[in-house]
Amino acid sequence: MTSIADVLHGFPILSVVIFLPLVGALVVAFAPARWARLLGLATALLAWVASLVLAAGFQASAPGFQFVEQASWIPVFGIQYKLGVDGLSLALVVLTTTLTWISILASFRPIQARIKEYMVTFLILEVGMTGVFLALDTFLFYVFWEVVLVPMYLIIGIWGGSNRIYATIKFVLYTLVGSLLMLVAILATAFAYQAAHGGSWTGAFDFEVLRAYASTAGFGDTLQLLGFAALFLAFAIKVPMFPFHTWLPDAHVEAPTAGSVILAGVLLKLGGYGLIRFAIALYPDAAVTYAPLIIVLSLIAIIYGALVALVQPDLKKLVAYSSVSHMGFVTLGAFVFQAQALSGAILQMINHGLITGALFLLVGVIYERTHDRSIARMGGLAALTPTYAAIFGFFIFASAGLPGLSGFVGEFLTLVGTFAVNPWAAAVAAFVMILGAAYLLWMFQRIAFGEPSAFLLGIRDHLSDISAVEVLTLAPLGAMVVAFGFFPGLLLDLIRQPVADTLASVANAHAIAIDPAIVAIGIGIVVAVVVIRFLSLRPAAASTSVVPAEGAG
Amino acid sequence: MADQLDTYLTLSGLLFAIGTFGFLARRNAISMLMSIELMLNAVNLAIVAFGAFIPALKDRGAVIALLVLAVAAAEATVGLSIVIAIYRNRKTPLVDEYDAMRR
Amino acid sequence: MTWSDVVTMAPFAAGVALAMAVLVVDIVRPGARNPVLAVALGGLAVITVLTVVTGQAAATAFGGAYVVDGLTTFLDLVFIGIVAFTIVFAPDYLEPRGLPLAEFTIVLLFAMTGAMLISAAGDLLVLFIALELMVLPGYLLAGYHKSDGYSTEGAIKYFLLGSFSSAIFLFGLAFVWGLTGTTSISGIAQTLTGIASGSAALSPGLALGLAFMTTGVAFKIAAVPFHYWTPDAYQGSPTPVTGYLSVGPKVGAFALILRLFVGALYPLRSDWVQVVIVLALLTMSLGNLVALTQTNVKRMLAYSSIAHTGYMLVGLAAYGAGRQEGLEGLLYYGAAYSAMNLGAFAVIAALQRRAGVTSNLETFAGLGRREPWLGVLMTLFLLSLTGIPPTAGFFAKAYVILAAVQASQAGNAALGVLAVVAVLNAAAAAFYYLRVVVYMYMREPQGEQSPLTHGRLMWGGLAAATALTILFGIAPGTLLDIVIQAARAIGSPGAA
Amino acid sequence: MRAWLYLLAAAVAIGIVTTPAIVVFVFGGQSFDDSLLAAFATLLLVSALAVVTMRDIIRCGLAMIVCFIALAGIYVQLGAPLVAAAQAIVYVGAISVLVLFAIMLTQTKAGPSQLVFQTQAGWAGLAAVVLAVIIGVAVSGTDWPAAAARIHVATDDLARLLFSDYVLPFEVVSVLLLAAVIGGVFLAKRDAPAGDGETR
Amino acid sequence: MSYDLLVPLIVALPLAGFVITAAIGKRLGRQAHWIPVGAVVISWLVAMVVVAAALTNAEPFGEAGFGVTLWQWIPAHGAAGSPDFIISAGFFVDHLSAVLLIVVTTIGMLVHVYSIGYMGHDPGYWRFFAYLNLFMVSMLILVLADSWLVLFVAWELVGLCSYLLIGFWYRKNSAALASKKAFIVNRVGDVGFALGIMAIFANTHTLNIRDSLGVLSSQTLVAFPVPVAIVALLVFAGAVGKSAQFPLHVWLPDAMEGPTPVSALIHAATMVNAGVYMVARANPLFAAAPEVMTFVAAIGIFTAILAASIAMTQTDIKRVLAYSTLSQLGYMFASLGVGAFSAAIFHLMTHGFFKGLLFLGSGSVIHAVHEEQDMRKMGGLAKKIPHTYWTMLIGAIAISGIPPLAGFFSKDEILGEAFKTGFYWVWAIGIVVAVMTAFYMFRLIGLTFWGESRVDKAVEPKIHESPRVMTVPLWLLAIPSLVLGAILSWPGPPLGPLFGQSGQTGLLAGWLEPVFKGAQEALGRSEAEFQLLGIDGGLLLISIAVAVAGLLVAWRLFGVDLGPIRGKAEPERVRALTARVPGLYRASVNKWWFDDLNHVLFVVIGGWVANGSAWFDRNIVDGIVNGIGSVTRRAGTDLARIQTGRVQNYALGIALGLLVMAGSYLVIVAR
Repeated sequence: MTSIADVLHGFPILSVVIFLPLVGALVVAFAPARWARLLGLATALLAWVASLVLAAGFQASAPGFQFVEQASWIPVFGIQYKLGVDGLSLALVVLTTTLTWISILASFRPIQARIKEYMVTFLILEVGMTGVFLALDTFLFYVFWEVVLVPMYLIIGIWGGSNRIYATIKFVLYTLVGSLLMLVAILATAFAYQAAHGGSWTGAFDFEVLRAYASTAGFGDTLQLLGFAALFLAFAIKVPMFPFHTWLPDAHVEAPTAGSVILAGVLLKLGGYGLIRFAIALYPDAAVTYAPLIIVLSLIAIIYGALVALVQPDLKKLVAYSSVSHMGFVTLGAFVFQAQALSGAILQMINHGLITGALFLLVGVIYERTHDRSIARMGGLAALTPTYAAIFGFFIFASAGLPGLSGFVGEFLTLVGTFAVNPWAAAVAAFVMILGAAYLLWMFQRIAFGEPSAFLLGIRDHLSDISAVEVLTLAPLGAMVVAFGFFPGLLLDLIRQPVADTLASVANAHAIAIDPAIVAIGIGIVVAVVVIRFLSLRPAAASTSVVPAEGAG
Repeated sequence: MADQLDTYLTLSGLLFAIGTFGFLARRNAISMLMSIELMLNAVNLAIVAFGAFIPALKDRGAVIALLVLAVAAAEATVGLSIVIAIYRNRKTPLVDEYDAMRR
Repeated sequence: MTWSDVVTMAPFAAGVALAMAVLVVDIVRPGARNPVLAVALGGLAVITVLTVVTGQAAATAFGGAYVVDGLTTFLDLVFIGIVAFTIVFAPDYLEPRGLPLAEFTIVLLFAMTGAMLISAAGDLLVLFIALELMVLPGYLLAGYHKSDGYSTEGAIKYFLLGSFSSAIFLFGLAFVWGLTGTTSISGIAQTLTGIASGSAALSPGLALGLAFMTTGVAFKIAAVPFHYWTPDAYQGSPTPVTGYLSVGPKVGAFALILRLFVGALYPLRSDWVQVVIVLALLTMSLGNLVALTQTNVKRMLAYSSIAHTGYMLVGLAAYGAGRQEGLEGLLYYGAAYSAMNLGAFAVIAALQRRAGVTSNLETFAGLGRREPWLGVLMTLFLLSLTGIPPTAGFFAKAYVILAAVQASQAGNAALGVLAVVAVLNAAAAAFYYLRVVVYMYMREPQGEQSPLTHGRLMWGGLAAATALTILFGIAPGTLLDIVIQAARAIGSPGAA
Repeated sequence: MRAWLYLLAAAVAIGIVTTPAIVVFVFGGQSFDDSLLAAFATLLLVSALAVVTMRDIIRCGLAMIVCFIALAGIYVQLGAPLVAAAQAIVYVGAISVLVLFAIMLTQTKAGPSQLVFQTQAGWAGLAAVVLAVIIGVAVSGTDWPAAAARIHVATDDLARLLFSDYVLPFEVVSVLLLAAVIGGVFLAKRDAPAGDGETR
Repeated sequence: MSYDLLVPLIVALPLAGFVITAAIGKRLGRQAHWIPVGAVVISWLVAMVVVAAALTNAEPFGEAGFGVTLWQWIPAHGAAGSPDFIISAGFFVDHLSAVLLIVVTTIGMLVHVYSIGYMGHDPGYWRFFAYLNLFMVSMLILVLADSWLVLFVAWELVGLCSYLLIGFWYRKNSAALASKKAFIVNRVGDVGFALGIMAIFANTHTLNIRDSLGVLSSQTLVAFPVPVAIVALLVFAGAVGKSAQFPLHVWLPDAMEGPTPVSALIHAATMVNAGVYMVARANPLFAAAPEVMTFVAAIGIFTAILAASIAMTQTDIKRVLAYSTLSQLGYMFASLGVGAFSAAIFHLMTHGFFKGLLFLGSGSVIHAVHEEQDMRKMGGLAKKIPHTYWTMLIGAIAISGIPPLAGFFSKDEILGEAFKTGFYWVWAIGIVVAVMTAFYMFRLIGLTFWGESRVDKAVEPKIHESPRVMTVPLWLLAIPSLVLGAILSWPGPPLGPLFGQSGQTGLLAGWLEPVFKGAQEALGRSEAEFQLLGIDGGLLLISIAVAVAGLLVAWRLFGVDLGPIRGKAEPERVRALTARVPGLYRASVNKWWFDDLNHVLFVVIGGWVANGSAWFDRNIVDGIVNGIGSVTRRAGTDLARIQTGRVQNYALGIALGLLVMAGSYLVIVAR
C-alpha cells in the first residue's frame, strides 16, 4: 500500500500550498465580481485541502524538515528558494489555511464594498503567511514576511472602521521598523557565515546550514547580541510583546472581522514562530543572554495585558489586550528553554489562534447587527440571542484556560516548564488565571447577562440570533478547541521533534558577558524616555477610562 | 610676482569669491547670471595660469580654457532663454520673487 | 580620430545622430507625433543594439578619453531605458497642454548623449563637458512648459543653482589638473596612488580641488546640504520631465561619481569615504523627514528622490570602506530606482492627461476605484520605493545594506550605524509612500470624473516598467550578473 | 557739467587702476610685468566688484565687459594670446551683448529703484570672504610644480592639440552648443498663449 | 461486565445525558428531564456496584484500589535533560473515592429527581438538567481522578458548572454577579492549586496522585526543589477556594442566587466538599508537613466560628444555610488539620446528606411561599407543609449534633479527635461553634415553621406542600440524616463483617483506614480504644450539653412548637440582646465586612491599578510610540522650513556647505 507520503514524493506540495491562493487571486481578479466570493472561498478551501494532504503525508517521528524543495534563486549570494516543513510549521500552516477559509466565509456578509479586491488581497495574504512558515531560506523568509504586510495594511485600511488609517499606518510602520532591522540582521548573519567560509556565499542564507553552524562554531558575540536584538525586536513587535504592543489594539479595533481573525490568529504567530525558529536557533548564546530580560517582559505582558484588558470599554480592544496577555505565555515558554514550556508555548500559539480567532468572529457577529462594540451598550444578549451567547460563553471559557479545552493545555505546560526553571516566574504568570477570568467573565456578564439593554431593545428587529453560516465559521474552531483540549497529543507529537531541535541549539549555549555600563545606559535611556513622556503630558490628557461599576471579587 | 603661479591663483580665487558674492547677494536674475560668468572666468584664469606654469600642462591649459569658454557660452544661452521665458510669466527679473514653490 | 575611434563611440554618435534625425523629421512633418515617436524609439532600439555590440569587449578611443567597459555598457543601457520610458510617457502629458513632442525628444536625446558620454569618459575634460551636455538640456526640459509659471520657476532655480555648482565643480577640477598635471583619469589615479602610498603629501590645493569637486557632484546627485534645487525643480517641471530628472541626471551624476571618485580618486578613499558617510546620513534623513510633510506628490517624490540618493550613497560609502558589493548595490539601485520611479511618475503623468489636474494628494483620492489599474500600478511602484519585497526597490535596498553591513563587520563601525539609520529611514519613508495608497484606496474621490483613456503606448510603457520593477525584485539574477560585471570593470577594492 | 563728472570719474578710475601698478613698480623690484599685472588685476577686481554691487544693471553689464577685457589682458601676459582673443570675441562680443539684450528685454520701469541686494547680503559677503581666505590659504600652502620659465604657446600647436588630443571634447562642445541653441530657441520664442499655470 | 468499563461508565452516563440534552433538550420541552435523570439513576446504580466491590476489597480492587487508564492525555516529552510530562486520563477507585461516590451519586440523583418538580415551570428546564448532568460528570471525575491534572480539570469544571448554575437565572443581575464572583474567587485558590501541582511535578516528576504522594511522603534525604510545606500550602490554597474557607469564603453565600437544588447539590453536598476530599486525598503530603496541618486546622476552625457568627443573624433562609455550610466545612478542615482524616470524611458524608436535605427543604419552603426567601416573612409553616417541616426538623437536629442523629456522631468525632491530639484550642472553639450551630438552626426552624405566620397576605392562602417528586427525595435524604451517623460509626458486628471489616473502629474509619494509614503513622497517631466511660464519654457529654444549650436559647428567643414543648417567640428580648452587643451584632449582620473589604481591595484598588495600567498604556507606552511619530513629523516640518523658495537662500546654503566641505578637507590634509 502506498502511503500519502509516497505519493507526494517529489511533488512540490509546499509550493502548491503556498501559491495556490496566488493562482486563485489571479482568477478572482479576472473573473466577474459576482463570482469573487465563491471563487475566493473555493481557493481557500483548496489550499486548506492541500495543507491537509500535506499533513496526512507528514511523518511526525522523522527528524528534520520534510518535503524540502530547493532551487537556486539568486545564485550570486547563494540565496535559494528553499521550503521545508516540520511539525511546528505544519501546525501553523494548517492553522493558517483553516483560519483563512473561515475568515473568507465570515466576510461574505460584512464585506459588501469592493469584494473582488478584498478576496484578492486576502488570498495574497495567505500566500505570505504560509510562505513565512515554510521558508527555509532566511532571505526568502524575509520576503514572505513583508508580503504579509501589504495585504493586511490594505485590509485594515480599506475595509476597516472609522479610524482605520491611523491604525493601519501605525501597524505598518511599527512592523516595518522591526522587520527592516531584521533584514539587517539576516544580511549580517549571512555575511558572517560567508566570511567564515572563505568568501563563499553557498549556504549563507540556508537556515539549516546556518543553524548547524550556529550550534557548532557559532557566530561572534557582537553579531549575536545585535542580530538577536534586531530579530527579537521584529518578532516582539509582531507577537506583540510589552512594550511594543500598542499597535495591536488599534489595528484590531479598526480591522474588519476577518482581518482581526487573521491578525490574531496568524499574524501574531509569525512573531512567535520567528522567535522559536530563527532567533533562538541562529543566536543561541544571545538568546540565553537576553532570556532573563525577555522573561521579565513576558511576565509584564501577561499581567499588564490582563490588567489593561480589564478596563477596556470596547469588545475588540479587550480581546486585543487579552492577546497581549496570552501571547506573553508564548514568549515566556520559548525563553525558559525547557521542553514542556516550549511545547506549551507552541500549543499556546495554536490555541490562541483558534480561540481568539473565534472571539473576534463572535465580536464581528454582534457588530454586524448592532454596529457597535462598546461593552457598556450591550447587556442581556443571553436573553435576546441565546445561541450566540452560549457560543460566546464557550469561547470565553476556552480563552480563560478552562481545562478540557485547548487553551488550558498550552498554558499549563508553559507554566509547568517555567516552574521547573523558575518557580517565581511561573507564580507570577499563573496569577493571570485570576485576571483572565476576571476580565473575560466581567465582560461576558456585562454583555450577556442581566436584562436586555435599552440600546439592544431599540434595535431588536435587527438583532437576530447567530446565523447558520456564522455557526459554520465557528464550528470548526470550537471542534478543534475541544479536540486539542482532550487530545493535545495530536499537536504534541507533531512538535516533539522541533522542540527537541530548538532546545538542542541552545543546549551548549553560554551567556555572553555584557558590559554593565551598556546595560546601565540602556536602562537609563528607557527611563529617560518614559520620564520625558511623563513630563510632557498635559494635565488635560486625563484618563477617559471607564471606572468599573463593580469588579472582581 | 607676475612670474609666480600663486599670484594668478589668488587672483582667480578673489574673482571667484566676488562672483560667489554676487550670486548670493543679487536679486536680479541677470545679475546672478553675470556673477556666474565671473566665476567661470575665474576658473579660466586659473586654467590658463596652470597652462603657463605647469610643464605637463603646458599647451593644454589654453585648449581647456577655450573649451570652457564654449561651455560658458552654451550655459549663457540656456540661462538667458530661461530668464526670458520666466520673465514672460512673472513680469519681474527678481529671482527672490520666484517663490511660488517652497517647503 | 580614427575609424576604430568612431566605431568605439558608435552609441554616442548614434545618439547625436538620432537627435538630428528627429529634428529633421520635425522639420519635414512639423507637429506630427507618430513619426517622431517612431524614429526616436526605433533609433533608441538601434542604439541599444550598438551599445550591446560595442560593449562586448572593453576598448578605448581618443587616446583614452573615451572608455568602453562593462560599466559603460550597463549605464548606457540604463540611460537608454530612462529616455525611452520618458518618451513613451511624455505624449499623454504634453499633448493636452499643446507642447510639441519633437523638441522635447530632441533635447532629451541630447541629454542622453551627455549621460552616455559621462559613463564613457576617460578624461576629466570630457567628463565635464559631458556633464554639461547632460544637465543643460535638463534645465531646458524643466522649463519646457514655458507658459507655466511653475515650470519656468523650477527651471530658473535649477539653472542658476546648477550653473553655480558647475562653476564650483570646474574650479575644483582646475586645481586637480594643476596639481596632477593631467586630465586623464588614469593619470590622475596614478599620481594619487603615489600620494596615498605616502611618497608625496596631499597638498592643500589638491584638497581644495577635491572639496570643490565633491561639492559640485554632491549638488548634481542632490545630496544634502546641496539638494535645495530638487524639490522646486521637480515640482515645477512637467511631470514626464520630473520623472526623467529624478532618474536620468541622478544616475548620470552617479556615473560621474563612479568615474571620478571610484576611477580617479580611489586611492584617497579613506579621506572621502568619511565625507560620503556624513552626506549619506544627512541625505537619507532629511529627504525622508521632509517628505513626510509634503502634500504634493511630485514634491514628495522629489524629497523621496533625495532620500534614495542617500541610500545609493550608502553603497558608495561601503565601497569606499572596501566592499565591492557597495558598488554593485549602487548600480543595482540605480537601475531599480529608475524603473520604479519612472513608473510612479508615469502614473502621475497619466492622471494629468486631463489638463488642470494637479499632483496634489487629493488628486489620488479614490483612484483605486476610478482607475483600478493605475491604482494597482501606483501601489506597486510605491511599495517598491518603500522597499517591500518582492519588488525591485527591496532587493536594491537590501543590496546596499548588505554592503554596509559587510563593511561594518570588516571594522568600519560607522557603516553599521549607516545601515541601521538607512533601515529606520526606510521605515519612516513607508509613511509617506503609503499615504498615497491611503488616498487611492481609503478616501472617497471628490466628485465623479469620467475615466481617462490612454493609448497603447502608455500602457505598454507602464507594463514594461511594472515588469522591470517586479523582475528586478523576484529574479534579480540576470541584472545581478550584469551589475557585477559592470562593477568589476572599475576594479575591485582589493585590487586597488 | 555732466561731461566733466564723467571725466572726473574716469580719472579716478584710472587712478585706482594705476596706483597699485605704480606702487608695485616702485616698491616691488621695478618689474614692468609686475606692475602691468597689478594694473590688470586691479582693473579686474574693481570692475568685478562693480558688477556685483552696482545698482543699475546696465552699468553692471558694462562693468562686466571691462572686467573681461582686463582678464584678456592677463591672458596675454600669461602667454595665451589665443585665449585672450577668444575671450574678447566670445565674452566681450557675444555673451556680453547677449546679456545686454536680456537686460533690455527684462527691464521693468521699477527695476533700478528696487533693492539690489538680498536680505542675506551680509551673510553672502561673509561667505565670500571666507571662501577667498580658504582659497588663499590653500593656494599659499601648496607647493606648485612650477616651471622654470613661462612657456609661450604657439597658436598652431594649439590647433594641432585641439584636433588630436582634444578632438572628442571639441566635438562634444559643438553638440552642446547645438543642444543649447535648439532648446534656447524653443524656450525664448514667443508662442501663441496656450495652456495655463496648472502644472504643479 | 468488567470494571474497566463500569468505572468509566459512571462518568460516561451523565456525560451522554449532558450531550444529548444540550443538543436536543430544547425540543423536548417538559420532557427534557427523562434522559438526564435516567442517566444519573443508572449511573448511581453502577456506582453502587462499584462502591460495593471497592469497599469489600473485591477483585480487582483489593485494598489499594483499582485504576483505569483511558488514554494518554498530554504526552509532553522532555528534552535536554528535562523529564517527560506525560499525563494519562484515567480513573482510580479506592475506599476514599468509593465513599465519596456514595455521597455524590446518591445526593446527585435525589437532587435531579427533586429538580423535576422544583424547576418544573422554568423556561430553561432542559438547560438546567444539562448543566446538572455536566456537574455530575465533573464531580465524578473529580472524585475518580488518578492524576493531579485530571483532578484539576474536574476541579475547574465543577467551578464552571457552579458558575453556570449560580448564574442560571442570568437575567437577574445579582445572579450574574454572584456566578462571576464564585468563579473568580475560586480561581484565586486554583492558582495556588495549579502551582502546587507544578511543584509536585517539579519534585516528583510525575503527576499520578499515588506515585507522587508516595515520593513526597517517602521522607527521602534528597532535598526537593520545592519544600514539601510549600507544596502542601499551595495545594491547600486550592481547597480553601473550592471549599470556601476563610479568606476565600465570600463567594459561597452569594452563590445562593442559584436555584435551590443547585445550592443543595453543589454548594452544600458535593462540590464544596471537594477541598476536603482533596486534602484528605493528599494526606501523605500534609502528614509530611505538620506545620501546614496546624495551619489547616486554624483556617478551618476560624472559618467555622466566623461563619457561625454570621449565620446567627442572617434573615435569608438560604444564606443561613450557606453560612452554616461554611461553618461545617470549617469543622472538616479543622478535623483534617488535627489529623483526623476519617472524621473529616465522616462529617463530609453526614453533612452532605443533612445539609442537602436542609437546602432541598428550604427550597420547598421557598416554593411554598412563592419564591420568598426572607424568614421574616415566614413563620407558622409547620402545619401547611408538613413533609417539608418534618424533614427539615430532622436535618436541623442532625446538624445541631443531637444524638442519635447523624451530625452528632461525626461532629463529636471531630471534636474528640481534636481534644485527644492536643489541639485544645480547636476543640474549645469547636464547642463554641456547636452552641452557635444549634442556636442558628433552631432560630431558622423557629422563624420559619413555628409561631405566627408573617407571610404576605396575598400568598398566604396559596401556600401548599410541594409535589411528591420533591417530598420523596426529602424523605430519602432524611433517612440517612437520621441513621447514617450511627451506622457509619458502628464499631463492630453486624455491619462490620458485612462490609469486610472486623476492627474496633467504626465502619467508615475501617473503610478509610488503608487510605490514611501511612499519614497516621507519619504523624504518630495511634487508633485508641473508644472509652465511653473515659475521656470520650466526657467529651461526648460536653458536646451534647452545648448543643442542647444552643437549642434551648434558640427556643427561648424564637419560640418552639414541638408538641408538648411550646414557647412563644420573644422578639423584644432578641432586640434587647442585640442592643447589648451592638458591635458584634453589626459585624455579624454585615458579615464582618468581608464583602466591603473585598470591594475596597479588588474593585477600588484593583480598579485603580487596572485603570492606571490602561492610562499608562495609552499615555506612556503608546504615547512614546506616537511621540516618536510626532517628533519625526515635527522634525520634517522644521527641516522643510529651510526650503524657502528663494534661490539665493539655496545658494547660500550650498556655499556654506562648500565652505564646510573645503574646510574639512583642509583639516583632513592638515592632520
